[in-house]
Amino acid sequence: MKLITAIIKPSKLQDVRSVLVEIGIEGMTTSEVSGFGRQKGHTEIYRGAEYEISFVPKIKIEVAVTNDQVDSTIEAITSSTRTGNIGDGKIFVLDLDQTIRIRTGETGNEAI
Amino acid sequence: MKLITAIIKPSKLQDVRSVLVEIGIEGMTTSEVSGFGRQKGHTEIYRGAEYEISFVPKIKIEVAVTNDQVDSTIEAITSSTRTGNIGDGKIFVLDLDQTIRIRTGETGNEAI
Amino acid sequence: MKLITAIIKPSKLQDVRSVLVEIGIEGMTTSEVSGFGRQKGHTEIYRGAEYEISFVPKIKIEVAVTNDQVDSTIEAITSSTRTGNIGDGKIFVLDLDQTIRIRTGETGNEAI
Amino acid sequence: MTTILKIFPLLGGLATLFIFYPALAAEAKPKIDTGDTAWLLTSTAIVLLMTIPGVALFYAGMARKKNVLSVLIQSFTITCLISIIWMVVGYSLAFSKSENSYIGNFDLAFLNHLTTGAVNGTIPDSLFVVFQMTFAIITAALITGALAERMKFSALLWFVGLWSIIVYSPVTFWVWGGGFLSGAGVLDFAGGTVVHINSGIAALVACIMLGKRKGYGVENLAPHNLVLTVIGGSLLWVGWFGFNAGSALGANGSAAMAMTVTQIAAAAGGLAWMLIEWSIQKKPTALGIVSGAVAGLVAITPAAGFVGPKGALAIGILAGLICFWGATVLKHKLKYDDSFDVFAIHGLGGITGAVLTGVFAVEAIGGTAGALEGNISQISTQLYGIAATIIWSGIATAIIIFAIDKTIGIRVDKDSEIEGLDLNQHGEMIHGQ
Amino acid sequence: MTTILKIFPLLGGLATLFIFYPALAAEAKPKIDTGDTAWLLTSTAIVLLMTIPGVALFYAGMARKKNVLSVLIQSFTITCLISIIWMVVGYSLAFSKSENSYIGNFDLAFLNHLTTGAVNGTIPDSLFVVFQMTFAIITAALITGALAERMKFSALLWFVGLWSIIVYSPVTFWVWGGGFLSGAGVLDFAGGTVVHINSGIAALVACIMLGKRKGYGVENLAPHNLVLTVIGGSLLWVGWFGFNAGSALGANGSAAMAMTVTQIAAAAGGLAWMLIEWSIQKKPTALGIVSGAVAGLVAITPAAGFVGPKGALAIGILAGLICFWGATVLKHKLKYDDSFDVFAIHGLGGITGAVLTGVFAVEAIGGTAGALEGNISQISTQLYGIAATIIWSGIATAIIIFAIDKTIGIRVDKDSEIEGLDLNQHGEMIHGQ
Amino acid sequence: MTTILKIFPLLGGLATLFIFYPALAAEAKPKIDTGDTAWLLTSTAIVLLMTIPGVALFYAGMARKKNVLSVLIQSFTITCLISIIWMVVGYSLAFSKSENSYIGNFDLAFLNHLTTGAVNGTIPDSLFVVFQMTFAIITAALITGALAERMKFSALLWFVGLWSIIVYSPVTFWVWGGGFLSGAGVLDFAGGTVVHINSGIAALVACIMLGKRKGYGVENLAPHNLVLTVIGGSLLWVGWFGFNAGSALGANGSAAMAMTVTQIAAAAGGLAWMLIEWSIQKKPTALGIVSGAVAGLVAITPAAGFVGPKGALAIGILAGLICFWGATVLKHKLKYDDSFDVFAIHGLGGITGAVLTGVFAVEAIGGTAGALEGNISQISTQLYGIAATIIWSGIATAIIIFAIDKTIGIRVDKDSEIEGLDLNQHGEMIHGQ
Ligand SMILES: Nc1ncnc2c1ncn2[C@@H]1O[C@H](COP(=O)(O)OP(=O)(O)O)[C@@H](O)[C@H]1O
Ligand SMILES: Nc1ncnc2c1ncn2[C@@H]1O[C@H](COP(=O)(O)OP(=O)(O)O)[C@@H](O)[C@H]1O
Ligand SMILES: Nc1ncnc2c1ncn2[C@@H]1O[C@H](COP(=O)(O)OP(=O)(O)O)[C@@H](O)[C@H]1O
Repeated sequence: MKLITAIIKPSKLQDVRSVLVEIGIEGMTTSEVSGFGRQKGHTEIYRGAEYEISFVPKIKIEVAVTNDQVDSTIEAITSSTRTGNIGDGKIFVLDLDQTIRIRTGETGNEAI
Repeated sequence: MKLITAIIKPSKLQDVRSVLVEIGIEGMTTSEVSGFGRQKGHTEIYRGAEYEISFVPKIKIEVAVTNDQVDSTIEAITSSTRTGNIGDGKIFVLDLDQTIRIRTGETGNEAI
Repeated sequence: MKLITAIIKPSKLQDVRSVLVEIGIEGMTTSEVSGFGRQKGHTEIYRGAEYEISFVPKIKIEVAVTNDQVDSTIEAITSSTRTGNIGDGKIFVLDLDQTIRIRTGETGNEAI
Repeated sequence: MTTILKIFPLLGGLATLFIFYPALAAEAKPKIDTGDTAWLLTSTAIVLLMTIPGVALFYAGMARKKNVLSVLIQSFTITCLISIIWMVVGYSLAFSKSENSYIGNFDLAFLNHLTTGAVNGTIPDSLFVVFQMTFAIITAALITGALAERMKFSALLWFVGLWSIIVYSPVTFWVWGGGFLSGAGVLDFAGGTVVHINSGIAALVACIMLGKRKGYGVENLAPHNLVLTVIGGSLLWVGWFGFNAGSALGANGSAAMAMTVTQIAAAAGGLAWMLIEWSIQKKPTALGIVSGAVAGLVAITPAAGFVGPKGALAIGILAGLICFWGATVLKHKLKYDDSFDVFAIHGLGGITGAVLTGVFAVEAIGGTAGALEGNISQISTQLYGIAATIIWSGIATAIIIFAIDKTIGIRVDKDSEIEGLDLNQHGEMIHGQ
Repeated sequence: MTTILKIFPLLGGLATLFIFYPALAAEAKPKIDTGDTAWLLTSTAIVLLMTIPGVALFYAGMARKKNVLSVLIQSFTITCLISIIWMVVGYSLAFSKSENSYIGNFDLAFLNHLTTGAVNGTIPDSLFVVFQMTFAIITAALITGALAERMKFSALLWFVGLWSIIVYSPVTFWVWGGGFLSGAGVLDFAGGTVVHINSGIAALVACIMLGKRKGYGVENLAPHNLVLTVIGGSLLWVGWFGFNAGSALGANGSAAMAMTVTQIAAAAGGLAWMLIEWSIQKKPTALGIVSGAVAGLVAITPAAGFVGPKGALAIGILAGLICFWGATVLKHKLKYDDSFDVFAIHGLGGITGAVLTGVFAVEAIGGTAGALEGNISQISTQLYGIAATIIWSGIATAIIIFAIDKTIGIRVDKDSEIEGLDLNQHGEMIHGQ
Repeated sequence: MTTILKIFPLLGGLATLFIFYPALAAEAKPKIDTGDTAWLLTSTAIVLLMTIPGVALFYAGMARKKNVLSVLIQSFTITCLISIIWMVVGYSLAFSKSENSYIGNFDLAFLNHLTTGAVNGTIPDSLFVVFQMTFAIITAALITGALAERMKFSALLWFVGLWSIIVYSPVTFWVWGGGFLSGAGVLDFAGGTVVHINSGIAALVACIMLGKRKGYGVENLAPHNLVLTVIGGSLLWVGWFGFNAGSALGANGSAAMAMTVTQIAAAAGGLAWMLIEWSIQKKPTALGIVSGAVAGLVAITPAAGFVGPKGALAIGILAGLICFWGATVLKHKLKYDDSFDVFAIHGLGGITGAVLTGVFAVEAIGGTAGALEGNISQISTQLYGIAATIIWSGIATAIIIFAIDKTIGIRVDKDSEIEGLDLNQHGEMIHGQ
């Protein structure tokens, strides 16, 4: 099992979700994060004081998948979020030791 | 060392914390996330326009533990959050390479 | 590749970012989290009712790095956030299976 | 002038028949005073401001985020509902001339009697109706603070609607409509009894019957955004000038003195609460000082036209201390869950004010002497008014709540309470996106 | 005076002689009534409150978080801009005595005629100017609700500035300045036609030309914080007392009756919308009841000085139902994106009110009988006024928007829209830190 | 009365004799005018609205989230505190007839002189007291904007309390109480000198002595929620009608003209700030236009009863530009940390207005000619008033702050500042749950 984490643009969330559901992913967890990368932040000026906001709002998606879903998941995320512009985001894949579904106590691939 | 991540219902946070403290866990990190799974979201209607809110508010708990705490931690989380209803949440276990306590520079099990 | 996660005090974020940029880190992702540890929370009293707020606001920084950047990154984070007081935070290092830059499709060290 | 008359036809040919408000029938040609009318028009506007958005925000800030819209919509809907009830039957029951001294009749139902020319004292009769309407509204809205975060919306509407007819209108009749309490000489300038004791007791009885919020005393039910509470409290204060000084029914020395003492009592109440909180709980809170100011405003309400600046100072300080005790000690001792302390502030504050009116009344100001000027019996008269209101409001509230519970149920189920009333009862949420 | 003329060339070129408001020239010593003046001073203040922060918040709460400041700043900037335009030329075009019956002249430009002593009816002339100024402001601000979340700020300012001169001032002249609609006997007490139909039609035309928001009907465009909308709606309600009762231009029986019926219609509109929404969509929403109350207020605006309580009840209920239908059915059928339903509420509500004024007008109240009292023809007179306003506002709005689009462009580009107008147009954001 | 004297010793020891406001002693039977009274009652209410929640929100929106409640509670507590101080001693020091021309005496302490019947001009005497009370309140509250996010709450209360007695009351006496500045012919209709220059200078001196906020110029101190600032700024604008037009002390032509020029100057200030910001910093911000409008309001304050619409236009524009320069250039050059630019807006804006009153005053409007009408010396008279105020306010503020620092300390410690004043000083927080 792998835990796939993607950092994407907020406006792409609905698209990613649809594509993931299409390829059979049944669960995911998202959160609001701030990203720092090649995409620059912005400057705000209030009464002459400049504030450099170096972080850009991003959405983090975490999906636990079975090993055979890894490639299709990465493909699905990439295809639905790529615009070719800086700031499209990144995907990180981590090895997942164990998964437990709290409700049933199921573990492993069953629990995903 | 393992990093245990649990996605739970917001109303269960206090319970989980108490149980974890009881079994000797001394630190954890939580964040507000939105979950998508078997538990359905809801629909809001504003002046006739329907908005499908597919994500449900959840709390993510991250706990770094030593290897011998893994089972008791999972057991503690499961027992304090299981209601038997859809949406109870999931636990993910990742292998933890290294832990450092910033204040002292301690590493490994000492740092947890 | 490793995924380095640090839980730090919110007031240290700008410092950490500067130091990381100095040592050549080009990307990172941050989020607002609540921490529970040796640092105590606080109590609020509203019209005589006491509320124990056990969680302290923290910032979580996630940085994906190549293997040879791990030590310098940890050193950079530690040096810029250590005050010697309780609550300075923790660093967790996870093994990173794969990284993909969505925009270009690059993978591995290239993508970091 | 002819030109402008053509442009605004309404100004021309005013209906020739004046229908005088019966009470005034004996007077020779009552005439509208434009200054008095201007002040009452203004007062009506700012008393409405007290409820929407005043009370709505004052309470909403103390709720948890998942219930904030449910709290707001309660005050707003009550404003709509009570307006119509007041028009249909409430005003008539409260202010028509009936044979008995307990409740009015239906003669003025639907405001059938209103004409543009009708005069009440020195103001248009319709203005008196709508000014009083804003009092009926806020009284009902105040109660909701005790029931927040767990009551069914439909049950709440039935409750306040029935309560307004069965409790508010009669009590108003007793005190201001010529009923037995005004006959007994009870002093209540702007509604200490009619509005505050009345709603405070209803709140207490209803919240006990409703039961505690899930997690009360265990989970974190801390106010989610006191910014709203401070805005609401501020608008309450400003609007209270209309409430108290407007109750002089004219722009005169009595109104001005009422405004002055209102300001002093509010300030004294806020400081008193802050200082005692600071010394006992170690920090002065925003919620505390705002609560204290409202306590001072409640307590000066019955006294406004009867006491002077120093009396107001005393009333404000005592109200701040007593209501602080009510919210921080009494409530926890008696273990009821009055979400936002309606009883502690309006109930206790109203009783404090009603009694102290009997103590500090100055003959030179309001025509009646209080105990300090030797008229000790005024205190028992005041107690009589308080007792009558408590009894009627308490019993009738219990019966109404009981009846609603047996029919449609008063409380949302446990899961809905956890989910939050915004989403569960109204299908809406505050979004952060 | 020469110095200032050089500094501000725009001030130059106008006759320096004082022109007394002609209508009053003939009168024998008009005198200020302090009560009437007090009420109009107050009314002016609370009508301004309707726009800032009323309309600003009412709309801002419905926007997404990334656009909330852009919505607020639009109403605020319009307040500034229209004040100056009104002073320079708007008032003169709307209220000067011209030879034709379609538009005023430049005689009163820059308010050159104002003196401290000049009187208009029973109030100071300058007070009439500034009272009317607040009407010009809110009318322009209302339109922005249809254009929110996608219009360029610069284009918006050009649009409302030109629209106020080309559309608002003439229509005001037609109805209140002695123009052809007042000659025809069209009843519009406080601006159902001038303010609401006028802005509602402009909103409809402009939002269609502007196009839908990106993601409309697909993405989640849900209101981000209805707390703001409830505050805004509440302040609109309170301020509306100044709007309607202030339009009596005095503190008299007409003002009082106008306030009474305003309260009833607002309440009825709120309840009607809530109940139909509850039955059709299963939940009563905060947005719904507030929208309904505003619909009721819009509809009673032309009728306020002409109908009685029962007429107000009927008008409020019908407005609530019709505007509900406009916002939830009609808009989706016709597939235009009127961000916050300006047309549904102000356009349809205004038309509803204008027609029903012709139905429910009571001779004893406002001097003119409506259809129910046998004067069926008043309905066609009302329709005449509605039609004239719709045609002029619709055509002129289309031309202005077209011209601006061809020159500086009316819409932000796609990326800016995604980024949000707060950051993109104003370099600011709401921060959570 | 003896009882209460025992309970509140502070109330004792003052002569009970009624002192009628001496200025009126000569008049034959002064009589209340209900219209004037109605307007002043209203004005008092809306000037209070300026502080709570006006100033409170205007500032709170510019703070960081961790300090928002601390900012709100400051204005609210000051409202309470100054009300009591004004009642006890402030009013007497400012308005009693003393032998000297620098400060009043204690004759009117505790408002012992007030009766329901006492008249001041054409309004009740108590109304004048409470109207002026709201001025004392807002002046003190304005200062807090410079000291936000780092001053100890206890120190702040001591500071404003002492400042109000030592600085505000005397300066008020000088200008409005018959002191040496009114004798010299200084024009200050509604408080350009008394309120704005006075508080602006105090703010500057105090914030320099307090030192910069931790992280100033380095960390992100951006305003966390300008929605609050826009609401606050809007309420300031609306309330300012009471401030300026209320200062006519009646509902007359002067009040109406004051309202008209207030509206024009606010609008012009807002547009001027917006346009210069737009051209220099490329984006028009919400904070900018609101700040400009407040700058225009400040500057028209002394001029309101003396200038006409065109003078107001000029004053508004100049104030917008000068205050913009103060907040965006001067402050950064001089490197002081005036958190929310109290000096730039109230200090500079007040000075601008005071000088320009001497330029644009029109004899036909306020009875005094300005430089444009040939009376050049009025400018030096104005400068005299400005200088006196700056000197006294500056020196006395420095002494008070110094004394407090040496005793209880004026500033929270570094960790508390990082933690935030909401939690640290008041034990409360805004929660998102
Ligand atoms: N090394 C990294 N570690 C963690 N997050 C990263 C890293 N590099 C980039 N990110 C995340 O990915 C987002 C997009 O990266 P960015 O460099 O802006 O665009 P791109 O990947 O298209 O070059 C960043 O905002 C940040 O949240
Ligand atoms: N494959 C997954 N990857 C990441 N998070 C998941 C995954 N499946 C479920 N979750 C998280 O767990 C939560 C609960 O899952 P859900 O399917 O609703 O309930 P249950 O586990 O009881 O069947 C979801 O809201 C989501 O946040
Ligand atoms: N075992 C753990 N698992 C996850 N997060 C932890 C753990 N221990 C500590 N943390 C995080 O680190 C933060 C700092 O820890 P704390 O014990 O307060 O300070 P210190 O590390 O200086 O002793 C906590 O607030 C929490 O967010």
